[in-house]
Amino acid sequence: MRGVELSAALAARFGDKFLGLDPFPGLVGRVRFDPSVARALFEYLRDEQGFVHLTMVGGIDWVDHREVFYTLWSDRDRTYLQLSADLPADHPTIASAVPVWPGANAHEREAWDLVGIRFEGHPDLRRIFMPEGYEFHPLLRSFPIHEPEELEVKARSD
Amino acid sequence: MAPMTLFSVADAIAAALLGLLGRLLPAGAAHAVTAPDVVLGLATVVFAAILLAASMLNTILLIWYERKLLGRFMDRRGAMHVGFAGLLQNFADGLKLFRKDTVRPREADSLGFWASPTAYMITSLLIFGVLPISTGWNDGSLPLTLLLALVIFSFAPLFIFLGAWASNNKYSLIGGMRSAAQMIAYEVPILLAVVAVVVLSGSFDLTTIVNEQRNYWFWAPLFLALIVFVAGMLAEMERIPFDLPEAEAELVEGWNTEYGGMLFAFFMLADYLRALVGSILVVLLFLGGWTWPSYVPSALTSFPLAGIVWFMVKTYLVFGLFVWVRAALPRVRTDQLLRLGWMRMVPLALLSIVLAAVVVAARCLPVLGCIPSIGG
Amino acid sequence: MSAPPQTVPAPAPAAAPAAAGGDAPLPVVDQAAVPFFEIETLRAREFIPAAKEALTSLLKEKAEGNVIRPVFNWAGRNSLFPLHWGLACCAIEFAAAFGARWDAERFGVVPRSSPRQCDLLIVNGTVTWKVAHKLITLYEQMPEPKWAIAMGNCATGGGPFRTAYSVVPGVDKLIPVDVYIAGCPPRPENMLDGVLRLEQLIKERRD
Amino acid sequence: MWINMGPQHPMTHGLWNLRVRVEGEVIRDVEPEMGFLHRGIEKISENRHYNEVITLMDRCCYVAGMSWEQLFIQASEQALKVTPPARAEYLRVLSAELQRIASHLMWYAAFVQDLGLMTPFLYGMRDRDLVLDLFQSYTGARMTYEYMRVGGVRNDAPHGFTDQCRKVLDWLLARFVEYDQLCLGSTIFRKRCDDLGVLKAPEAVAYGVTGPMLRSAGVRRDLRKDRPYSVYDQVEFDVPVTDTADVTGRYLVRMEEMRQSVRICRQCLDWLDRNPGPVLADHLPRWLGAPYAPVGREAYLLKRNYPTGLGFSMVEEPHGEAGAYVVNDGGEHPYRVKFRSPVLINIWAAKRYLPGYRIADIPPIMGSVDVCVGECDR
Repeated sequence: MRGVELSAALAARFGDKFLGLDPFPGLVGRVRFDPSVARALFEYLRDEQGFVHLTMVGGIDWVDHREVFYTLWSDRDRTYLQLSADLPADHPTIASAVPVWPGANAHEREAWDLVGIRFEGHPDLRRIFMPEGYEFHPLLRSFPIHEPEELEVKARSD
Repeated sequence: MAPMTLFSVADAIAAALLGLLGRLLPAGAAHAVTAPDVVLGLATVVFAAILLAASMLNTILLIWYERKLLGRFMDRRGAMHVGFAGLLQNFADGLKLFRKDTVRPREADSLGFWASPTAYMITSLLIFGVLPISTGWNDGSLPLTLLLALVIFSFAPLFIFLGAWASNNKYSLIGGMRSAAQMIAYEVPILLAVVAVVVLSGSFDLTTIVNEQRNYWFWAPLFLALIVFVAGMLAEMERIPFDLPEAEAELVEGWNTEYGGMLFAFFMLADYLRALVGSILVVLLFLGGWTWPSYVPSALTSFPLAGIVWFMVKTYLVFGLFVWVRAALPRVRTDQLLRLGWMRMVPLALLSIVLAAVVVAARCLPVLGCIPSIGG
Repeated sequence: MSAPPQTVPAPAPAAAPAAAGGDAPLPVVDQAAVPFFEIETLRAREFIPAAKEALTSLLKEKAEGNVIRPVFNWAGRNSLFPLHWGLACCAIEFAAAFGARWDAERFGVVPRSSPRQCDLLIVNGTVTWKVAHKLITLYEQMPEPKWAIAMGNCATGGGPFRTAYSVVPGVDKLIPVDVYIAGCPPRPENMLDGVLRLEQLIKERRD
Repeated sequence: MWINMGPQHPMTHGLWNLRVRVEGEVIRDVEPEMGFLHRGIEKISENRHYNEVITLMDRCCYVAGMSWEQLFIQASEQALKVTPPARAEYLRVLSAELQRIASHLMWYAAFVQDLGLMTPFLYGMRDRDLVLDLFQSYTGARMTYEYMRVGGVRNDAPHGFTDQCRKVLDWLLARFVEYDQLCLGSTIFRKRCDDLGVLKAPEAVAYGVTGPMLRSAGVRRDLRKDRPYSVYDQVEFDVPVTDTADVTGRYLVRMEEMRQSVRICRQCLDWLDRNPGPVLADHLPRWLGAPYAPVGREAYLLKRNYPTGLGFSMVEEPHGEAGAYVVNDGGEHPYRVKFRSPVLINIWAAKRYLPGYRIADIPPIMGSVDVCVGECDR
């Protein structure tokens, strides 16, 4: 019910930058949007739809492209909404949500650290978990996982 | 008969030792060895050795006592397996710390780093020279023992701050600053509370103060002063409601963060020496020292060394109170501590001086003389 | 030197010019040939080193082996202060071992927060590469003699996280470890058993 | 002056570093530094079977293992389209609530230790051990249970468990009174904790703070009520709220939550006594319980009939709201697992609630946040 309303409102507001609202059990739905309207969409959802709380931000590496997803909570409706945007793999950049939800700071640093998604306008986009100067984004599919002995054997044979 | 004092015991031991030595030597040498000056010198050394041994032994026993008591408060058992009931645990700790490497951080100031624990230890030990433990412990030839004890007691913040500064560690520095501020703030109420005792007893000599308590102990008329004194002593000893300088939660180990090995053992021992001094002072000033209430049957008071035994029982009970407080109370904050010291403790202490004066005046007026006068 | 000197020997004639120059060499005394009881015949400058040597040899042979070493060994093994440092899951069981039910203080094990006052580093959890150099620093800040216990599978060999990119597979790659405790996490009594085994190790040490 | 509090510091209760800029003793700025316990759980999960990830969940948050198992299992069941039987749901809720009590007792022990209270620390640990004994009686482990499975739980509670559990709960209720006497009854405690670490409701919501920290600011938000998962809609309980937004408020909220958890546990125990039944779903995808993925033609066949989907689950964990997002692309391993850690966000808001207080206030404030670095760094 809520999903239909929201879908109509988003379509009216953002036109073809709003790519659709998929059903998702237990949630309002899963909004797919074009990353170019990210900032405007965040502000609209917070101010006019009551999604005051950013629950999580994460990234998925689908090899050919990367997906960034947000989960929002509305105190008014007592429900969650998921946002999802596809970013090109060679230039995964999207506007930061920190000006809208200050709590996004740590989430976005984590997404940058692990999946390598760059958030523009983030006040302090550094690595959060891995040490400074680490070269890789470990949650990419191209980052292999090894038994430590394999690595040792490999190092010895090199 | 002159009362037997600790120094006269030491004197006798020294004379006996030298006499023994004199018998082994040729006559001329024996005469030189048993000269009064030499005997006096050796007696001083023996006196110091006895004091040192007694105070250290008591301190180590005190630490054991605290650990067992704390364990019981916390529903556990404390040290158990080293020696009988863990009695040797603290000896093991001490020996281990003695053997351990003592590391001085590269950037630390050498002189301050080494000197401060040593000086802290020495000044803490020095106090025991003037504390009477029983009748005739010292013979009253030193009239200002109370003042002397408190003066030496208040040297500590200097050395703590020196050590903290020399450690070149931020936690140490903050701990040292807290320690200095806290000790200076609580010197004043302690001294004022002591003034109340002095007003009531009319003497700065600890032996006289205890003797004045033969008929009634001072805690009853000077209850306010007792509270101020105990709170102040807790702050001076840096025990738990006021242990901000070594607050484990925020400053890792406080001002002794960088100290390890023997220097740390010095700090630890000196802390407990000061705790012992604090308990002893409470007993001496307010709880009648080695005297006992009149209703105690004489069988309990007439055995040899009864004074010392009673005194130690009281001291350990007072220290048990400190341990209880440690087990039950959280730590206060610096500003709260200082505000408590200056705004609450000082007025209370002043009030207790007034009370003491009223009691003295009442004693002078036979009409109001509900409190039995001293000495008939 | 053919015979033990009964008196101070006169300077050799060859040394006379040097003595005139104010740099007289000391007469050479073959100390091995001097009986101990003739010590007063030596000059005072030689008395002190001779006495020192005699005393130290006495102490080394008799007292150190039979008294000093066992006593300090007893003290060292009975008061192991571990570093108060929680890494991961095992830290919770580490804390539980100091709780009322297990009460590690019975054995004299008291955690201290400053590494300067510790003898024992209990690595209670997963060590990541990010924290590795801090762990080494802490270990080096502890004064000798010191020991280390790898508590739990993570510290022993990486545990369930050994395939992860950020985890050190075994803390013995960073610091020398004396006792390994298995378990994920080890129970508190397991940890205490590890500490007691370390005590046994110290007792059997010969150095 | 910048001070590093951590990674080895008694205040941190784990591996993290709080950089503090102080003037005198007053805090001007803070900078949390995380990642010292980053174990790559999300990456390892991508290379494991669903049931094998549960092992990691226990270690992910080592003081609230059951809650995190429930979190991942719910998301996985949604992704894999599996429904557990009712008895399993009740056992899960019972486990999660017992875990909440154990976790809050652990918090209590750590928090009072930060304040310098030595005795209640040991009392908290002692009573926590009783709850862990209960866990041990039906899972076999004290902390790392590996109890829940996709489609139910591993085994039923043993005979006589419910009676023993009721006894422990009665004992705990009596102990909570003593805890309150030791803390709230102490003037020093009130003086130190009142108006400390204040984080008002609008800021708390903006920063994404959840759990007891948010409820102490007067926001009545509890996922167990607002968005009832599992069988929380069938049990009665209240959501404790205070509006002081300070350390005392968080203390009060957590103590009351423990009492409410006891209430929930009792209802679950009554239900379990009345309704015997299976604890694992009948129709499970065949390889879910298998230690190795099937190979060859069988794998291909299974894969063909295997559902793909997304799973999303939020759980009111003892520390706050934990979330899991599981992407199932039809393989035997999850394609991507993403967790939301409440503690990371609660710590991150320290920039708002720490400055202005003193160094001595850091331990009680951070203690009232209830830090568990395992789930924070994952």
